[in-house]
Amino acid sequence: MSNVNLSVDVGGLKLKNPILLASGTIGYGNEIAEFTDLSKLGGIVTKSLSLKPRKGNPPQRIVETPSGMLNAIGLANVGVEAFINEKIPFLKTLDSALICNIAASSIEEYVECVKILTSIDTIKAFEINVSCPNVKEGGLEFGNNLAAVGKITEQSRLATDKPIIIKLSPNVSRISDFAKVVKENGGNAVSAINTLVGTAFDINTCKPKIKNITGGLSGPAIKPVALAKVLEIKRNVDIPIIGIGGLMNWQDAAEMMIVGASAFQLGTVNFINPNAGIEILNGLINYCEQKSIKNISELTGSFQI
Amino acid sequence: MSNVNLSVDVGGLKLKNPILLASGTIGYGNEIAEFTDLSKLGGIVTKSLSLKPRKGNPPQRIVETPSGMLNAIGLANVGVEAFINEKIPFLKTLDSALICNIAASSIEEYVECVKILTSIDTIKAFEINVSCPNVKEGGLEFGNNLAAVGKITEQSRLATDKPIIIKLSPNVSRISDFAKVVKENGGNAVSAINTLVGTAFDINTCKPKIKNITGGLSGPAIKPVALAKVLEIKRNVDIPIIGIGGLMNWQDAAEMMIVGASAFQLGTVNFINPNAGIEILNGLINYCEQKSIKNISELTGSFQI
Amino acid sequence: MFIEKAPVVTTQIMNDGIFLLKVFSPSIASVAKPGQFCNIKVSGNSFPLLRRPFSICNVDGGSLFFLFDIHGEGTKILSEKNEGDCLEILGPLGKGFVIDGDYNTAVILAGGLGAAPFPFLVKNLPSDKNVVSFVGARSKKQIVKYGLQNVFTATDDGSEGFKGTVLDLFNEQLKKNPYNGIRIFACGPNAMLAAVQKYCNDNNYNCQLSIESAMACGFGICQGCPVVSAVDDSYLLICKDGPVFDARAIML
Amino acid sequence: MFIEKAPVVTTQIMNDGIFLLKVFSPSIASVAKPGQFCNIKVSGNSFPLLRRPFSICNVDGGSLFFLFDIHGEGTKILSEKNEGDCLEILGPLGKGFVIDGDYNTAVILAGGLGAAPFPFLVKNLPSDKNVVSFVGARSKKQIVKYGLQNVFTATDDGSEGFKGTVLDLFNEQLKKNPYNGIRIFACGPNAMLAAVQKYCNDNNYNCQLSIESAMACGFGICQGCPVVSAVDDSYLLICKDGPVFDARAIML
Ligand SMILES: Cc1cc2nc3c(=O)[nH]c(=O)nc-3n(C[C@H](O)[C@H](O)[C@H](O)COP(=O)(O)OP(=O)(O)OC[C@H]3O[C@@H](n4cnc5c(N)ncnc54)[C@H](O)[C@@H]3O)c2cc1C
Ligand SMILES: Cc1cc2nc3c(=O)[nH]c(=O)nc-3n(C[C@H](O)[C@H](O)[C@H](O)COP(=O)(O)OP(=O)(O)OC[C@H]3O[C@@H](n4cnc5c(N)ncnc54)[C@H](O)[C@@H]3O)c2cc1C
Ligand SMILES: Cc1cc2nc3c(=O)[nH]c(=O)nc-3n(C[C@H](O)[C@H](O)[C@H](O)COP(=O)(O)O)c2cc1C
Ligand SMILES: Cc1cc2nc3c(=O)[nH]c(=O)nc-3n(C[C@H](O)[C@H](O)[C@H](O)COP(=O)(O)O)c2cc1C
Ligand code: FES
Ligand code: FES
Repeated sequence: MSNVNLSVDVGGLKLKNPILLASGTIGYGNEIAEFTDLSKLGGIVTKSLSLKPRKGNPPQRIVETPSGMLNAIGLANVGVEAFINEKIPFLKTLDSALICNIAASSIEEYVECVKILTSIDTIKAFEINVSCPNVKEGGLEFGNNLAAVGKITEQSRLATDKPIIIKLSPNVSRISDFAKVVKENGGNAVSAINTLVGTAFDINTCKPKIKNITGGLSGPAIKPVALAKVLEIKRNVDIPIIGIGGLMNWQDAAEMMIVGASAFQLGTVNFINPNAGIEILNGLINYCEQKSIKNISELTGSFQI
Repeated sequence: MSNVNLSVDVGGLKLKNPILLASGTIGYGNEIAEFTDLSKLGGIVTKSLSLKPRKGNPPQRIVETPSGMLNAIGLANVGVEAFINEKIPFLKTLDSALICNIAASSIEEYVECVKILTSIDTIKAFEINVSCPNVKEGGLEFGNNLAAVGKITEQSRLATDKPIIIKLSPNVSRISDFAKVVKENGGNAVSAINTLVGTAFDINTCKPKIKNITGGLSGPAIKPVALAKVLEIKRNVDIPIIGIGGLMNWQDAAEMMIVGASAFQLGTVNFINPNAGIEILNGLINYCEQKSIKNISELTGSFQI
Repeated sequence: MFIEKAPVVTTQIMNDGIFLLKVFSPSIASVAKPGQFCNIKVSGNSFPLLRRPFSICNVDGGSLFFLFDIHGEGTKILSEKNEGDCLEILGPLGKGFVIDGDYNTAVILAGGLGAAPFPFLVKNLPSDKNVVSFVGARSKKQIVKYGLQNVFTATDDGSEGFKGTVLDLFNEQLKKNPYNGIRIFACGPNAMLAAVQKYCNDNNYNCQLSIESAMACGFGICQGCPVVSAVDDSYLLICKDGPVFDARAIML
Repeated sequence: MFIEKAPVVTTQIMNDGIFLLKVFSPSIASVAKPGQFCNIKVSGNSFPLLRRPFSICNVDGGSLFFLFDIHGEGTKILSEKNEGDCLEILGPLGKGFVIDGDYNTAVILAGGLGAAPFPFLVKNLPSDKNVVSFVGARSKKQIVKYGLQNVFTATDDGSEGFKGTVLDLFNEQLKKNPYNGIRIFACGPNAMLAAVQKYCNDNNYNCQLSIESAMACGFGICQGCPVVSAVDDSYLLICKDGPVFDARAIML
């Protein structure tokens, strides 16, 4: 056993280590479990759930871009009911924190989802996705509107005792203003960032490469932007941050913690290396030992400016 | 000679072809002229000028990132006077349109720069940089403020008869709102995009890799974002667009025109292949011939959604 | 399913820029089934970012074969691998061909690189089945017969065999020789598969289609590879529910 | 200045992961001067994005030599090049060493890979100059003497030659043998160069420093490589105004 204390506390959510797998990049955990031991990770965040099932967008849903990818899955998900009946039994068997991500098209729907799900013991926290760029009614509009984010935070805060994490959109001028609103309305933490809006077109057909026209850009290409957003929040608002965006290896993860993240999520890298979480865990332990860091949480915001 | 008509008109600015080299990526043209024939290009945009010379930021100013780079040059420039005396003589010898980019820290300074420079015949248009993320006083604040962008457009419009192009920041929620303000205040065109705010930290020292802490992300990593921003403007505002961001080859350039650009600028690619402009020109001519396109301007906004 | 570091054994150039790659990947080889695929990391760095999916073309002892042509940057890098270079392979993925059941003749319809999954299929067909293969391509140079049996060829330009599509060729051939107890196995471009699907459904042939799409993960976590279900109002995932589907199960 | 597609002639492994690359690049070779560098595209694709700068280590007919070690992804890719692989080289860049003038002894101070520019310098020094070389490294394995004359070595761990820095070694040596008419040529890590600069300025030695920094373009268009001028309140560009500077011209 390592003598580095890996546990972190993210706004009341206790994690045995800061490594989370990001919403939408591991489904409900069962498929990736063939390649990695999820129980060794701090936690997993399930695919955004809505009250009713969603089919998602028609193909083509993804396209590769330089050091990144665009996706417009359209929040395909099984809905709250099937999630409880079909997905929780497997998730219950895991020894890592289950964070349930929720995406809705109205404030009422957010609240209803939280209310239903909060009775499930296995769920340790909620991540409220106000920032999905790929659904028309909700997502983006909420994520760019300070008042809406405040309202959603406040209302979902009232619906549960569990930590409420708001997942912020990077497609705004000052993300720290949104983090401030989350704090003011009782949110326990923020996740940053969701994907950047991007597109790609086929120069032979002149058609968009993804059917939804625009998609969300993820992967290493966005890492510098994600780091800057997390740093901006850290320097302006006193709220725990879960850092997300382009993390591929333990060096990236350490960098994300240094700029201010209390924990971090791995997204696109899971597609390429489904065992990345554990490799990053080992890399971080070694890094902490080299630097004589006793508690991994000391890394959070340890930047020297 | 090709029988494709390559000329384009960008809000009154006539270019013999849509290829421009971007501000800050070719200095004042003299060094890159050793590697490429600038007179074959539609035009060049000089490094952002301010009224007085600027030293720029201390090192380190740049760092490579996945498929991109961060820079925080800090608008190092010779100032208006030295520009006229030392740089114009060479620029005058070129047979391509000279666009003068201006960055200032107050509306008055923008206006004064334009007023002084408008008397120089060689200058065919002004590109007003309201979006440089790397100077403290001005840049970013202007670029994120609709009223300020409107005011700068209006005032610089009054200061010259030459086309006024406003270079927009991508670090906003809705870039098309800014394009609309530019149009309403008499701007002739917009350039999109400037760099995205990003950062990178050294995990051994915990210090930022660039002295300015944050920098501007450019290169292929940002191409999907640039395309989405140009498309957003094209679908919402009737104003000519100069597309910029991550263009590396003629395919990228064609894609940029398809989503809505009347002309485009090459930035980071100049560092890697200083002859890229001419290679892209040839590639586009061939592409137009293959597609039986008579006027390259037909490509602009030819997307099929 | 494994993630296996597999050394390249040989890279063989077939005709006209088509490559046959042999890698030593015993864990995957030991469990692979015909019609399954692998998702391959073609470089040791992050360019290209995503893995690239390839059908398992054949298995020989502990080795896997992949048949591919140069499409973009990823396949270009793959084509330049030398003996001893290591690839990181994730597989075997997806559901393969159903080879058991009540039929006498396995009819293979392959368009271009769609020939890739069939050598391994042919090898594994129950011994009581006949095989007849129809292979189509733009021209003679792109015809791949590796590992196939009883091959009839069709080319768009008539430079080899029948001039026309594989489907037309098969239809012609059927008139001369009414094979009995047919099950069709098809792989190739989408347009071809759509035609085959219609043809089989109209004529009531049992038919299995191996289809492609852009993929990020290859094993069901990204939801990037949907195909419309013909059964209900939902999407199936090509990587997990396929890549081989019954022609009646999906809408192309 | 040229952009030249240069085939690799040989890649030679020197001691401990240090490589000597020889490429055929006759246009650049014909005009290169000691102390200049080239900016090399190490791959045919966009990874890594930027070129990598390397000192011209030597010139032999139409061939250029580069001496490097594996630092990150770019140099790793470079180290894997085989005979016949093509590199795209931009050069020669920057201002080289001033070799003419009034001095008798060229003193070379090289720290680690800072040895790179000197073989070409030594070859081109006017024939009336003496050369004495001081080469330092962490340990024996990183000492490179390729192309140098009259070499004294220093290592941090004492595994070869003097235990200590090259500067200390030179200072020791100077006591034993007061070379006359000294001009110092130094290249190495920043900390070493700063020490050398101070030493030379204090002792009034004519000294030229070859310095490094991150670079995007290598020829003056990005302004990414500033160094503080010692003369006025401005920045000089390392790629264009350097990489070789008089020790009195800059502040390190
Ligand atoms: C299940 C499956 C099996 C396959 N088997 C083979 C095979 O045996 N032999 C063979 O030559 N090819 C096969 N392909 C196609 C092969 O994966 C692509 O040709 C390859 O990904 C091209 O990569 P590239 O980098 O060279 O091309 P690029 O064009 O540079 O990049 C390909 C990118 O486009 C995306 N993409 C878009 N449409 C498709 C599509 N229809 N198929 C694959 N990727 C797409 C990919 O996700 C990838 O990111 C198969 C594809 C799938 C899905
Ligand atoms: C004028 C000049 C001459 C050089 N000559 C040699 C030589 O002869 N032999 C040799 O081994 N090395 C030399 N270097 C250093 C060499 O360029 C770097 O080691 C190389 O760029 C590392 O690339 P990488 O991809 O392996 O490393 P990575 O660390 O993955 O990437 C290097 C990146 O870091 C940046 N960077 C940051 N600081 C520096 C710095 N001080 N120098 C260079 N890049 C930096 C680069 O811009 C590049 O983008 C020279 C550098 C310069 C500027
Ligand atoms: C295919 C795909 C699907 C995603 N689906 C969701 C989702 O349903 N809900 C959500 O909050 N984020 C979703 N995301 C965003 C990721 O959780 C993450 O914020 C983003 O990808 C940036 O991290 P990365 O660069 O590590 O991938 C998705 C990302 C990808 C690539
Ligand atoms: C090193 C560097 C310096 C730049 N300086 C300026 C500048 O002075 N003024 C400006 O308007 N844009 C400046 N830019 C932004 C570019 O003009 C361009 O908008 C941006 O780099 C995106 O294009 P690219 O991805 O093709 O580089 C600079 C970009 C780089 C990389
Ligand atoms: S490719 Fe990821 S779910 Fe099919
Ligand atoms: S490296 Fe671009 S100016 Fe020096």
